[in-house]
Amino acid sequence: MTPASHLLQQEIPLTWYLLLSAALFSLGVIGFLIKRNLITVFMSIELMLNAVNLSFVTFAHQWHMVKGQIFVFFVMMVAAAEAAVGLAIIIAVFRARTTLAVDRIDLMKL
Amino acid sequence: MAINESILTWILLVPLAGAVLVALLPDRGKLPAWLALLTSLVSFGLTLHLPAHFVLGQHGFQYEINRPWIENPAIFYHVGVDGLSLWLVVLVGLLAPVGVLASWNAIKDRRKVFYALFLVQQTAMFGVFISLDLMVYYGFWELSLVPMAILIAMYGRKDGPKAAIKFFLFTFIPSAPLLVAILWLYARTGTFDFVELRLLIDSGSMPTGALWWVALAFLFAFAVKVPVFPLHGWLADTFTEAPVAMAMVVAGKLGLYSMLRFHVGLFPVQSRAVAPILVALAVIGILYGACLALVQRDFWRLLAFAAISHLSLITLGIYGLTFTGWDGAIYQILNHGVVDAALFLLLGILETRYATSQIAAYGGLASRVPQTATLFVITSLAMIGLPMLNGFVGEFLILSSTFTGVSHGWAIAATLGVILGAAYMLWLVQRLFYGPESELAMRPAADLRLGELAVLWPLAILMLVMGLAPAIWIPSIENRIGIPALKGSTALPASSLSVSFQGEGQQ
Amino acid sequence: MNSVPDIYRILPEVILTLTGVLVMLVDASLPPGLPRRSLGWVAATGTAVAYLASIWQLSLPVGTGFYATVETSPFTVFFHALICGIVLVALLLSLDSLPEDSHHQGEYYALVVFGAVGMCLLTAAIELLVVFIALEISSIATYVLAGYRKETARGPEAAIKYFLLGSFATAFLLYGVALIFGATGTTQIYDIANLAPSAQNHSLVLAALALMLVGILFKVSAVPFHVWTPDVYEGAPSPVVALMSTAPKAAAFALLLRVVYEMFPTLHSVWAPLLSIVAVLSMTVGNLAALRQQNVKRMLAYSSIAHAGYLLAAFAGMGNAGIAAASFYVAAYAAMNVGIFAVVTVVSGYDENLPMIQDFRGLIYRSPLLGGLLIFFLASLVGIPFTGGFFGKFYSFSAAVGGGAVWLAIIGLLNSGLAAAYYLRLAFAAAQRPSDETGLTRSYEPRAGVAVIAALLFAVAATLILGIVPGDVLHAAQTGAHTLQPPPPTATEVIGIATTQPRVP
Amino acid sequence: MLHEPSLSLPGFAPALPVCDGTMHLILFVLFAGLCLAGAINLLLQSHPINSALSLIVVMTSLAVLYLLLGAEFLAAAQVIVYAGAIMVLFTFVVMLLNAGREERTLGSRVARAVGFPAVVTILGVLATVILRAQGLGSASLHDGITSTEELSAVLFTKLLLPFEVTSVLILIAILGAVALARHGDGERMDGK
Amino acid sequence: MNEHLNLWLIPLLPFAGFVINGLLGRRLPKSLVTAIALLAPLVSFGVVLNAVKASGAGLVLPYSETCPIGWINAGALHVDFSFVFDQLSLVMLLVVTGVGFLIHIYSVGYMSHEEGYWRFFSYMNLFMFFMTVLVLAGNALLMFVGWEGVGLASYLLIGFYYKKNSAADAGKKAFIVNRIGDFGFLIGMFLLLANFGTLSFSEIGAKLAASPAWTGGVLTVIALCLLLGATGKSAQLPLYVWLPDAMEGPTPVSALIHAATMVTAGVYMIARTHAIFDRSPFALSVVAVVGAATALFAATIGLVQNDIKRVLAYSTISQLGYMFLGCGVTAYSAAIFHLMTHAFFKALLFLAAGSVIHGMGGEQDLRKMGGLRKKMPVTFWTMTAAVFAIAGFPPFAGFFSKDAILYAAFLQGTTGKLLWFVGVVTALLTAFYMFRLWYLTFLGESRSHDVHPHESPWSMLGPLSILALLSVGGGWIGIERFGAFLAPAVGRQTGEGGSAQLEILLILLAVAVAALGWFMAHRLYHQRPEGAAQLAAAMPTGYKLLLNKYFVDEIYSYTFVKPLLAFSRFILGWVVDTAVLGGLAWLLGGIALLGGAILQRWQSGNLRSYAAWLAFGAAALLLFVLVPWTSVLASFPVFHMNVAGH
Repeated sequence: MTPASHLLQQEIPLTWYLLLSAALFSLGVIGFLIKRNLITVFMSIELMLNAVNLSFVTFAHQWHMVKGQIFVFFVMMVAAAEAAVGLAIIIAVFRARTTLAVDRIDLMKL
Repeated sequence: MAINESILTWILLVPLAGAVLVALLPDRGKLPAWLALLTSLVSFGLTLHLPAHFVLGQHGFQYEINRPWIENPAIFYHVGVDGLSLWLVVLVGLLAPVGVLASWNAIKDRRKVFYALFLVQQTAMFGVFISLDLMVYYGFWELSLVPMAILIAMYGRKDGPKAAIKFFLFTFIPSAPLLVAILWLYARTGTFDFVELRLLIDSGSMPTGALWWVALAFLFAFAVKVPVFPLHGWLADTFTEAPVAMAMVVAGKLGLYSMLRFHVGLFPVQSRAVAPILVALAVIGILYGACLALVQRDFWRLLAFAAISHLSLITLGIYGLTFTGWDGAIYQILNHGVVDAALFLLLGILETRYATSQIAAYGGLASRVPQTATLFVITSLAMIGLPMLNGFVGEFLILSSTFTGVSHGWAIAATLGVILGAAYMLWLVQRLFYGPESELAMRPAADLRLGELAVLWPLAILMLVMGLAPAIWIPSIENRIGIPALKGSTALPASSLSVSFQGEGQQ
Repeated sequence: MNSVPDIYRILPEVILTLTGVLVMLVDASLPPGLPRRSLGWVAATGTAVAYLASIWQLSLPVGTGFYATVETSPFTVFFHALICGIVLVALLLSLDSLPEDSHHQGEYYALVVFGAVGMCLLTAAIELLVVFIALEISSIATYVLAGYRKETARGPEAAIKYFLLGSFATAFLLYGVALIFGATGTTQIYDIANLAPSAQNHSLVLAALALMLVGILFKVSAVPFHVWTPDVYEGAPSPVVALMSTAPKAAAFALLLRVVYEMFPTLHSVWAPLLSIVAVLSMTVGNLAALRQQNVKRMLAYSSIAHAGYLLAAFAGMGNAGIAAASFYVAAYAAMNVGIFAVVTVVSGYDENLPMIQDFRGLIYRSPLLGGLLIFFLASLVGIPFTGGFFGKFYSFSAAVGGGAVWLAIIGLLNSGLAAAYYLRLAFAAAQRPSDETGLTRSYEPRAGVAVIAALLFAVAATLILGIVPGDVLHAAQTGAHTLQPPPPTATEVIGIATTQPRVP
Repeated sequence: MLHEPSLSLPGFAPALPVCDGTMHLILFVLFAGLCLAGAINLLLQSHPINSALSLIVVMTSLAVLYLLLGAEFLAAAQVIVYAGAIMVLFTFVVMLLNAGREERTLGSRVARAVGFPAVVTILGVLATVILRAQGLGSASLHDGITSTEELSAVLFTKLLLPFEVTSVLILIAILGAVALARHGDGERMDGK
Repeated sequence: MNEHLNLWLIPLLPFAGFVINGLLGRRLPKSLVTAIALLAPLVSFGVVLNAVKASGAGLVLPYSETCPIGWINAGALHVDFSFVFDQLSLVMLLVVTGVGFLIHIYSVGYMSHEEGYWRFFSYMNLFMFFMTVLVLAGNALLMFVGWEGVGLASYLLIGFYYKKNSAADAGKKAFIVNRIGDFGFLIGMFLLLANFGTLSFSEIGAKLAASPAWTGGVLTVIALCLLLGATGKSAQLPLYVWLPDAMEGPTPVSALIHAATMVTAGVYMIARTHAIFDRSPFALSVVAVVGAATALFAATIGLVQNDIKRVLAYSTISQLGYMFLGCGVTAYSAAIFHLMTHAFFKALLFLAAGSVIHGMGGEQDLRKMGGLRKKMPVTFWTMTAAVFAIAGFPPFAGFFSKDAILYAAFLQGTTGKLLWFVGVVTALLTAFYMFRLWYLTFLGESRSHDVHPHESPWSMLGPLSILALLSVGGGWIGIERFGAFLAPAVGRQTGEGGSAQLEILLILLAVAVAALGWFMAHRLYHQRPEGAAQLAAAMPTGYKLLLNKYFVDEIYSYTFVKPLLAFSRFILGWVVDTAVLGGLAWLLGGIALLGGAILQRWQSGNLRSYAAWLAFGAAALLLFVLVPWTSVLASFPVFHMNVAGH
């Protein structure tokens, strides 16, 4: 089925959602690579998790399985927990180094 | 007869128990040394049980124990001795008290560590010689590196750790292919047992192409350990740095024994094919070591290159693949063990008293330390193969069998190298003991002490006895497994062990 | 039907959780200012009980619980016991090395114990959702522990690096889970195993495998996912490194075994060469990079990367042999690595400056026991016979050779020769006579309490037992390996997450 | 069992009153675009606050997409948990640390030389895989919506264990956050 | 009926003496040391005499004794401790133990003031032990024991004054040069083993006898190898260089080892293995040529040496050359005959020289002696007997034996006549330098004033006298009877074209030549003492060449020793060992370290780089898993590997 026929049938192929998810995921990865602030880097990770969530929801829709959605629910919880810990770590870093610049956190190398 | 069944286990356990005991008891004064001496004497006594009850002419391994150790993979605690290993075990036993006494005054601190590791080393060496399960064997083989390396690092003369690392890497890395080869054999046959593997390989059921690689891996590990030219890079530094008691056991024995047992003995076809190369390398090694020994300035280094020369001679005996050559090679391993031990002891004593190993610093010591000089001369003569002393018998057997059974040319070249041996040893004797008294000789230094005499004279007498009465040793040496047991054989059978052989040198 | 109460299936986890809660409660109820060292004993006791409980689980019939989300089998018991053991040793180690009056000891012990819950659960989980949560629990605990010396410059840096990269890798793992869910419609491992081979979108399965491997290989610090390891080990407190270099890794390897052998057994031809390549890369990179390292903790970090490589070599093995070898290696690696970090901890202390190799010079003269133990554990890491490290390597490469990957075994063993170079550098520094001018200015007076001695004893005993009489442990690993296979598909569980069928080993 | 084919139950009205096909397309394009735009903006903005706001846009848009896919509960949770709680936390920390514009640091050449090709590859491979995938089906607004009730029925039976275990996760997160973020008595050690 | 001769006592008694004196001598009183040291060879001598008596009483020779326990019994090699007593060993034993005993007695006086008295005697006994083993040995290997052993004793005794660098050097040189000869001996033994399968002389002889057509070929090679050994031990060209230096040892040592016994071992060995030499005309001619050349060569050097012992040393080499010449012309009995007489007079010469040195307080330079006749009359007269003997004047012992050799040579065709001529020239030179020595030492005026020569004690003069008697009468037995006696052991040479007239002619010629030599010496060193110097000045090159012994030591040093050392040090030591092998190890290590350094750079510390690597890994994994490599690689025929595919 071509996208055009979907258009006519007024249905969105799940492929689109998945592609969006992949794109968002990749943007998240790029974000990790280019952002210079620890907090925004962390945000990029959140973006990646969201992208994955979209995939889960899409697949849940495809398989008509609740489990995919529940998975997303758990991911949200985990994300929340991670956020708490991650931000605490960032605060600790800031206290110790008074900077949030990713590139300055390179005391340990080689 | 019960003791016959467990004697090998006792031989393994006694030094180990001694090591544990030494490690547990406090490091007070000479207590560890006394304990180690006691332990080593007991274990020496135990090893003497072996030749005493060895049954000549009995086929197969004796004092054999074969018990499962690990179920899967099937590793057995399989130990036993035959003529090949019998005297080597005794030699290790003999060198144990010698080593302890060699360290008596040389080791001044951390005696506990030293003697504990020394005894562990003993265990490992015993283990190597009596193991008949390849895994157990490999275990002991590797284990033997550790105390050696640590002690070189701890008691190194100038740059111990560096030499220790060199030693360790040189001998450890080649055992990697060895282990892979053993594993391959196991994957193929499901057994690590030497006897079974020999029969399996012999039956020709193994893929020959892969066996080549396996045999080569075995050989490589052993050749480095011996060391065979050009793999000797570690030896000189090790000799220079290692404490005397360790250096005297480091070279030769393990590698040469393993060559005979596990390369020639396990892969007759493959070893026969590489034998010409080994013979060539051995002869090169003989000459190379002798030439380099001539120009060394440090007596440890001189000894190292001399050792290369002598060990290469034994290698020649092994890869000549003649029965007589093997007799000679095994006998020469024993000789080399005894002679080298005495030489190390003497040079160690000199170094302890005069605090240098530079030959040039010495000279004219003979009148100051006449006993040392006398024993040194005797030992040197044994080393250069003076008839009536032990070195000669082995040398003659090896060279004559090479001449008659292998190649005139190589034998002549090897003989030339042996002749050169006189040059460097006598020159060393001269530079150390003769000539005008050097500044060093003026220093007050005691001649040999009672303890040292008590070791060296028996060794010297042993050299004489071994030179005069090899008949004590050789009949049992010929009672060996893994290589054809027919007298007068020229070479290994092509594929089977039960082929009969042409007489050697009978034309 | 399964007659075992579900709670028995997660008994160790429950005990550990209760222990954690107890630690928190006691911590809260103790008046401030009172020494909190006793909390460590509480945690250790709880862990010991959990250990016993996991051993006790052997008596349970093999089977699943909680609607087929967790299972109990010799495999899980093996790893439970291993993890509990490691945690116990790490706790004992911390008891004597944690500064008495600071550092939120309560939180520390609770975190360790809760982290253990995650690790244990990770090995027991047969439902990817549980896997994910368990992984997060263990990860978050280690993230925090890695940065526990938050007042130093390096502690938070270690934590943030570990945290961000860990989350990054977890996102990949999660994406993989999403894809496998997309391909099969389930996240239950047995169901996946049954459905994946016939999945309509096979490439989805493959992509899922790759992405999941990213997350798992990150946890086991295999090349090229190893980059975090040296930095994090350097910054984290030594007792924590002792824990985090072993326990989460053990759990991650259990997960890897489960994923490749149980979830994707049919993709053996894909992941086996992949893991072989990763193995070679890991051991080579780890060993080479460690060669020039002066910082002991970084060196050991690289060494742990190399060991991940040796371990991965076992995955080239066929079926049970590979699983058993890998399991055994995990145990051996854990024993010796905990041991060596225990020694490093005692030598350099919790508040260490960076422990450099020269700081170890003459250790055997300062403290024969510590020096000897250091050398012993290093010997085990080198793979000297009659130590656990030897048999670990032996089984691992044996499995590889059995699987036909002779080249892998050769490279691996040559690598272990290479590795000897840097291990020996440390060992011989310890064995070297200390010269006066090097002056042990940075030396730290080792506090050798009962706990730390017990910890060292445990590690030594384990390493020796694994080296001399590995039979029992190996037997356990083999029994575990037998149970790590997906059950045959039955009509009722083709689609769905729940199965209450007892599994036949 | 969870695999009932349709989760739409009689009596539940379609989620959106305007169940026009075109509407679906418009909504998808709009919010997918918003998502992407937000994500890109997140990358482009140099101030953390702006990035955080962009992320909130992404999350909210995703919530709408969840709705389009019939995940009603998730859409709500997305807004509440993610956009509401988590991002507030982010913003809070940004404020707390007074994080300004990103510093113009040297950056990482490796990230550019290795990272970007890698990302392109990842995206390419994933896209290929997705595009090649068969039988993924499609979504329309006629599809039912998963009820929260049903969701919770599964959550509290079949997935009870993960749910319970999550409590440990939360606990550990709290513990960790407390241990790390608290200016505490721990600093006494540093005096020496 | 063979009685038991207890031959084993002959070597073992001296050995016991060696052990006792060697171990305990330092603590024993001097008299006891002396007693032990003398008793051992004396009793040995007695045992020999007993054996001689037994053989006279009808003992069947060869008689052999074999130790019931074999020595080396390994694989195909069987060697026993077997002693053989036949005519040849009888003669040798008499010489060795007899002369040896005399020299022992002499040494008691000569060495009485030496510090290492006990050491000296223990070494001497050791020498006796090895020498008798050498003589008695029934197989080549056992002979080799004695062979090497006497070398050892020689080494020890030469280096007796070990504090002198020159002495220590000389000892080492002797041993090493001998070793080169031993190399030949060893190879010879290998060849014997390879071709005969045994080392026993009797078995070899039997096998040769069984195949009479077997000549040349490998036998030549064996013979030449043995000859190499013999040239080493008997100081023949080209291995003679050690013997002159060996004079660093105490004089009795020079007398016993480096004149009477050990150096003749080569001759003895050739005689012992004559069965092989007999089958190889080429080898025999080589022996003869070597002998003749050495005789002449050494004699020329002897002409100009100023050290009394060095003159004697070169004379020894020269005389040994005669013996080789004798062997080379298959006149074994003549060679052995000369060996015996030479033992008498050369021992006497050395002992007398020792007496002179003793009397002169250690002075050895001929130029500083002179006029000793009156001060040391006994020494003078005994020495005179010896000089006449060596010069070949009848009826002294040397006359008979030397002429027997020359006569035998003359009968060997053209080559033989050439060799004979060389022998005669050598005889001239011998007479000249011996009388030169005689004149310079005893006649004329004393040329040094600060020493006060005195006659030696009777412990020294006694042996001198006995040896003088032997030097005079030792040859009276005559070559005919001697040859007949030895014939069972060494065969009987057959000269063609010999006649009594020819023999007498040759004898007269030889005596005339000797007289000429005496006359020249008389002219140059007695009548016109400045004549020698003038002669030397007239031929500076030749004189210098001779004085410096043809620069042979230097040539050896520059052609063999130094190149070998340089090769070892630079090529092997630096290039091969350090540069190539060491470099290889270093290179491998360097590569590893470099790899480490590069991989460390991976660890840049930058979080974003790390993430990039993670992303890279993810991408790589995805590619690996999803690209069907087998089909991709199949398009490249190179890669037919079993890469993961699906």
